[in-house]
Amino acid sequence: MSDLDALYRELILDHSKHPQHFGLADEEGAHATSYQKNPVCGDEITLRARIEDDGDTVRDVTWEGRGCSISQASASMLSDLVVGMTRTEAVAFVDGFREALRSRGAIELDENTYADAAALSGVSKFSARVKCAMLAWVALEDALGRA
Amino acid sequence: MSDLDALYRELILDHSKHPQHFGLADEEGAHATSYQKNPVCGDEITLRARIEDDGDTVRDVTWEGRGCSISQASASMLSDLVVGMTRTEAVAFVDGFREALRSRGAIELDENTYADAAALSGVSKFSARVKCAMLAWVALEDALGRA
Amino acid sequence: MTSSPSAAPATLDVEAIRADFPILSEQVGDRPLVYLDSAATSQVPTRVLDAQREFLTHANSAVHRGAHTLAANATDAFEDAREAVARFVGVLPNQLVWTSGATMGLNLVAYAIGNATLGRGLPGSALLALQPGDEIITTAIEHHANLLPWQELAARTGAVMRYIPAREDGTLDLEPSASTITDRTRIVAFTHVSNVLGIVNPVTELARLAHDAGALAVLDACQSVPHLPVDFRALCVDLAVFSGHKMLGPYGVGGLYGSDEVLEALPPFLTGGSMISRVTLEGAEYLPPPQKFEAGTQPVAPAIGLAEATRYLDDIGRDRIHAHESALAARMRDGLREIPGVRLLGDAEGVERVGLWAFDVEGVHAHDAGQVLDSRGIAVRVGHHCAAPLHERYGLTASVRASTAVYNTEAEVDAFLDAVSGIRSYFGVSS
Amino acid sequence: MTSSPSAAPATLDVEAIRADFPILSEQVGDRPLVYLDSAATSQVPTRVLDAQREFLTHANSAVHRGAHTLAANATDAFEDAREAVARFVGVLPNQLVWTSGATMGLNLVAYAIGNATLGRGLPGSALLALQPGDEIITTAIEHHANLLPWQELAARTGAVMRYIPAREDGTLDLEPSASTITDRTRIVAFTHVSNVLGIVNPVTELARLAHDAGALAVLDACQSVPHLPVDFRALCVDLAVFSGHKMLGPYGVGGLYGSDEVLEALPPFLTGGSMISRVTLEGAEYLPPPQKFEAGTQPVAPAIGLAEATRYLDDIGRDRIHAHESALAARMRDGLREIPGVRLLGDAEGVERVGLWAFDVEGVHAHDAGQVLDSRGIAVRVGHHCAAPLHERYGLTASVRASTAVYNTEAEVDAFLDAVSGIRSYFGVSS
Ligand SMILES: Cc1ncc(COP(=O)(O)O)c(C=O)c1O
Ligand SMILES: Cc1ncc(COP(=O)(O)O)c(C=O)c1O
Ligand code: FES
Ligand code: FES
Repeated sequence: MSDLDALYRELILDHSKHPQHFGLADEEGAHATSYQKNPVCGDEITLRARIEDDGDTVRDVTWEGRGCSISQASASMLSDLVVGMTRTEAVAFVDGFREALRSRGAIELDENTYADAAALSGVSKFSARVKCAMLAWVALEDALGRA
Repeated sequence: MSDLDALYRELILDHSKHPQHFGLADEEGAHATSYQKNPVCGDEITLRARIEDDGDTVRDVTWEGRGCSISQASASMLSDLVVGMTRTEAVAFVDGFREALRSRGAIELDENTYADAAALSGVSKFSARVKCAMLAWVALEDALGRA
Repeated sequence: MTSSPSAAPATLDVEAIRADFPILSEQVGDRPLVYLDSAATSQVPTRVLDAQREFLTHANSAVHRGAHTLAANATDAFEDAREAVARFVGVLPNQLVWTSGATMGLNLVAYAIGNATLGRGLPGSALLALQPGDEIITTAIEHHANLLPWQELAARTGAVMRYIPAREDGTLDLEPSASTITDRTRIVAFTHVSNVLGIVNPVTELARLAHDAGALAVLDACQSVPHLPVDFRALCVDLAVFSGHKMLGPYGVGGLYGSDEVLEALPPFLTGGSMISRVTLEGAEYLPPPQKFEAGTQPVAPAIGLAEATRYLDDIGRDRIHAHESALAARMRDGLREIPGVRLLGDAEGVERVGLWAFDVEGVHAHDAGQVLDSRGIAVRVGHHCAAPLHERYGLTASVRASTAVYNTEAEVDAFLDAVSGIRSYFGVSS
Repeated sequence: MTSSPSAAPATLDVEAIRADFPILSEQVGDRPLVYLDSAATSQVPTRVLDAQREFLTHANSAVHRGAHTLAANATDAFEDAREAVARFVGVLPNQLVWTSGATMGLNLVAYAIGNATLGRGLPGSALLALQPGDEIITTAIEHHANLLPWQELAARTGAVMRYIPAREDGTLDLEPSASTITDRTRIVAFTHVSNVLGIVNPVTELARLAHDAGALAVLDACQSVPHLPVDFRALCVDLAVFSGHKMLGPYGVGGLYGSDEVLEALPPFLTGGSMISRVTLEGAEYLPPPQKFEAGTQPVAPAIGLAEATRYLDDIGRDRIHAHESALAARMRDGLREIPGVRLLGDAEGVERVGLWAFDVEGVHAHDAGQVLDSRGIAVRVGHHCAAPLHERYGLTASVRASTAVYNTEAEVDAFLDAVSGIRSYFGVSS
């Protein structure tokens, strides 16, 4: 597999072409919206996290924005995966992702935990693209802190 | 003769220890005073040129100021030499001096014309000191233009 | 046609030139590097590195104010460099102020005018002071370096910004309109060549419009000086800036040209050592230009390197460089036009240009496109290239830009075109 | 005494160190060069030249905003350099702003505060705005770079300058007095080590006085960072500047340290590319520090060279360098005190100092004295060393200054002393 293909795994191209949970849900119940911008390229995301009535479980994550295929795929994958997690689980999920992405290729994301998002492991070798993959995750972290 | 001795000729040290025409003469008749500063070192000179009643002959040149031995000797020599010259002669005298001093050692000042001041020829090889030797001459040029 | 010296210049020996740039032999992964990002920063020939090293290992010492031999030699080398660089852009040595780069040069001018507005400087400086409602004009195609300093100056002084619009084809629209130059206009700042469009703008015409309105003409010559013969005095601008690192020279040095009159009237910007004739605890008197604007230790070795870069460019010949780069650009345009989904920015006909092209690949984000080129060893720039408003005008946030220099070859252009033609299919975008 | 690592450091192998500086083998006329002008600009070890060349011939490319491999490598090298230099002065990487030198750093701070005063910046910036009558304090011993930017800021804002006086022995007089720090004081700017006196000032005490009054403490660390272990956070200053070319590094690069809080509150100074997150024709949003202050192309290769210089200094050991230079300075003082007619400036007892001495030779102008030394191959500085008010305080317009660095030897100091002892007789001044 070429370096390029290791970056743009099939799954990433799929998600970027068919982004999941695109379009913000209504501002119903406990929720928060985060706007994040990638300073490197100027791309941006608006992400909304809604919390179940128990005050702890992620009900759903929706988003809008524009950016490269990595950022779009990453947002799509993330919003698929965090539904049903507790706040604590979601925060740990983001932390683990950040650690791997910043590892310059040293840490692979575990497929059992990260499912589709594990395909983003390859990004960590492309330091200029790490921010692309992180954009939605930073937005989720910010939204959870305020929801 | 060492380079240093070529710079500090005996005549220069003599003039700098016993500067001629030091102390400004009264502002009598046609005259003008020029204040000049050497930006490299901050040293300064105030030079006064007085013109005879014919409106053309240099009556006398007096000066005050502080500076290195080159600048003091140069002012002393100059004020000795220009007395009695016409304006045109004095300007040509200054021009010739400037040309030699800026020649980086290529032009020697003629002893018949420049007398004691010919000892300043050696300064032209020391580009950092050319401004020292020129200080009084620039002041005279300026004063003559306004006297 | 006889082959007089003014006829079409002979072609370059690009292979010989490439040997002067060791970095061009680098590999990216298993591909040879194809460097098409010279508009961002150009590569440095060995001669320029050697000139600096020679200075630093034989003559280095603080310039001016030094009486020792080393200092005198260093001062001579430094002032010789000023003379060489000044000559290269058609100006006198004391009309050339060293800066750390073009951004700094433009900020210098904007802040110095701000200082005049606050009553600083000499009596003549008041002529440059801005009144609330005075207008500063720039264009819709500027690099942020020729936009933000003016926006900030306007915000600090109550002046108003106006913009000369650009046509779809990237040329400036100079038709008189309320939004362009009027008698409220005090400054007209514009680029010689946009770093996105590559089109050579009508400088003398803009300068004339500025002068007719009694305004200063300020030129951003970052993208012209490296590629064209440029003579600031012949262009009739009052002030002009350029950067060393874009013209085969070192980082950390650039130039600001100013006419005698304007440099005389401008108050100082940076203050500190070596720009004063007298300092007390009460205040200071400033030296004449260019020293007035050169506070503190200057980039001595970089200036000497930049002078060597100008000699290198002149040895090759600027007409020949321009012809070489123009030929590469024409080949690029012909190729890019044929690739489905590629949209060139500023594809005006019948204009003079430098050797760069920015483009959009429909359906593919510029960063993704750039990544594909990078995987083929081709270094291009992606993003807004510090010209966000220009991209917005085209409905884009980013584009891909390939830019050439004297060391690029036709084969590199072909490799680039081949790689671009594969971008959309890689991402499964149908043509 | 056991020889623990914290005990008195072993002496240096100066000959081995000298081999790293090719320029030290130069001749001046028929004499070997004795370079005693490092406080003006220091010489550069081969390693620093090599590090820049290595970068320029293998990885050079514009940093940040580049997606291609070369740009990513260059960005990594550049940010690694920031980390190394930040560590060297005891701060975090994002507390270190690249500048073109100390003069630029001090102007940055003064202009940014001026911008806050004019209502620019973020809401928090208003805290830094000056009111007419607010006081800016500096000292009577400053370099013009730490004097003129404040005088200009005062003139632009209506603030008032006050000066902490110096005693005859060169130490600062901190006795409370109307002329020193009061509750109108907003800024206290002072030098760590004067470039004329060589005395290490009581930084933490001055910073505490500033902070007690609610003022910012701004440190000019130009002459300390090259010679002492320095930790800006431990010194409790809010802002600090230094220059690369005085610490065995390249021209064209320097650093500004700022605490997180202060860098956050300061409005930008230079504006242009790479410091914004959003730009439209209406205005811009700025990136967080340090990028907020780094408009335009940064001195990439010089920064990499500077990082290598810090590694070189650390490899020798800063304690050992300080001990070596202090020993040379003590030898100089002992010798100079014995020469009739020589008056040392700032000959305070019992203070920590760096390895430099400025002095007056009674009856001989400093430039004439320097010329005699030059004829013996000895490069010293003559003049007011950009500290005219300090010279005025001593009734002088100029002095001779000899300054050492890690590469100077005892034999050089002795040659210098021998030459100084001949100055007065050369000019026929009786002792
Ligand atoms: C104490 C001090 N401050 C500031 C400066 C100015 O540094 P630079 O010229 O590198 O900007 C110097 C250098 O001469 C200095 O010695
Ligand atoms: C047209 C133009 N103006 C200004 C600049 C700023 O130059 P520098 O970053 O060297 O200050 C650039 C460089 O990107 C440019 O292309
Ligand atoms: S390039 Fe903008 S988010 Fe990836
Ligand atoms: S050194 Fe000042 S006039 Fe000579």
